[in-house]
Amino acid sequence: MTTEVQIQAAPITVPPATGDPGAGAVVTFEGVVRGMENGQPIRALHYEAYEPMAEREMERIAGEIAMEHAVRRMAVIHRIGEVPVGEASIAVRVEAAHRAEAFGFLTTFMDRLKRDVPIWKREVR
Amino acid sequence: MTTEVQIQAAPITVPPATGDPGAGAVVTFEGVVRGMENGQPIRALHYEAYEPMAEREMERIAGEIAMEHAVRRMAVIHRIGEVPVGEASIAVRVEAAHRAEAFGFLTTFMDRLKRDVPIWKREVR
Amino acid sequence: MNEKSCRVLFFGPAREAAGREVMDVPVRPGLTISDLWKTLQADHSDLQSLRGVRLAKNHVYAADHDPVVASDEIAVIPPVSGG
Amino acid sequence: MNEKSCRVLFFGPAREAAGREVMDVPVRPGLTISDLWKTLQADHSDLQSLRGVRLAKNHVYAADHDPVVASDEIAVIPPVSGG
Repeated sequence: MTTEVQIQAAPITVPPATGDPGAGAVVTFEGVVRGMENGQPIRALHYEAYEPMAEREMERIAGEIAMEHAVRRMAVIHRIGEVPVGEASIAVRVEAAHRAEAFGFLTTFMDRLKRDVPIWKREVR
Repeated sequence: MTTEVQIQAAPITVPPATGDPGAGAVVTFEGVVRGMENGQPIRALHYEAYEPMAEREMERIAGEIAMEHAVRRMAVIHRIGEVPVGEASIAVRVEAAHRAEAFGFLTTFMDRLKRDVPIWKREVR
Repeated sequence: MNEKSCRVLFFGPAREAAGREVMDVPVRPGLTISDLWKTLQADHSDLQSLRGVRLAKNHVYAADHDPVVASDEIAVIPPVSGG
Repeated sequence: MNEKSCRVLFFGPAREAAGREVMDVPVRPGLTISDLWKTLQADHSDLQSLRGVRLAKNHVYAADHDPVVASDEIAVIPPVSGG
């Protein structure tokens, strides 16, 4: 598996798929900042990361999940700093032979990321 | 829920997300033609659709699944005719408040599509 | 299409088995989906070897007992393989 | 950083509780993650009210009994909320 992990302040652009002839399923998840948080309107979310550890954790988690859900390639971009409503705070793209592996990988990755990757958000009103 | 269903011979371009401030999760699935099918190399897959029924079935299935997995918007494009290796035969984009709904909708939609939507493929060697 | 006929469309492997894409079939009072399928199989014996065929009427999957009347569009739908 | 110290980083709510982003803490032979956390909580009582805090050592989550030596980078990690 190829793993690409990136933390950046710039807006996220999802890169095009690689056209790998072995990848029958390409699944992309984008987490977008919503206009309401806990029932209150917000203007943005501000994200802070412990960058070197966050990158390392994302790589470690991806490697662990790949043992159960075989994928060929994964790339994740997490944005930090202020992310306005309607823009993506995270994008994850997974390429796998079959869609079950891609979906399994991606849902598990997001669950683990939200538990273990040292990134914090706060609301900007 | 807004549903957009399209069957086309042209290559698929995944449209950008709408920026809906209520959609916290945008998930896109692309099904790509692989270079091997049943252990044999292929050049392309050729897809044929019973178009009016295929469109109607996709809309019906989407409506049914939305009763269990609430999503705000879904769009599906299925390509017909010859689709070369490495290109997408289908793209489905789902926008939902939360990722669990988007993933649940999308995996169920693909299962149902493969069972009920009148589209057929054959290998081109 | 004759006004006392329904139109039958064949797709995928069913088209090869029937040797055609479309045909008009006369209807009679009381004709059902099940009756029509038996007639088609009798006229095109290659259809008998197809497994998992469903029939649709006017773009909706039909049940065996559904009536078939003139001008209905019937489709012979072998197992699908989209996606 | 003093050569007999480890560096401690505070993130998210832990930074507010500690009133700082970083501090150097002297190490002694046999010091563990658990010992260090008790010292930090004694010095900054607001840290005591944080729930679900984990400590990392050199970018990896650490166990209570893991040793802390000079020049280690320790991070105080309250519950995360990325994604």
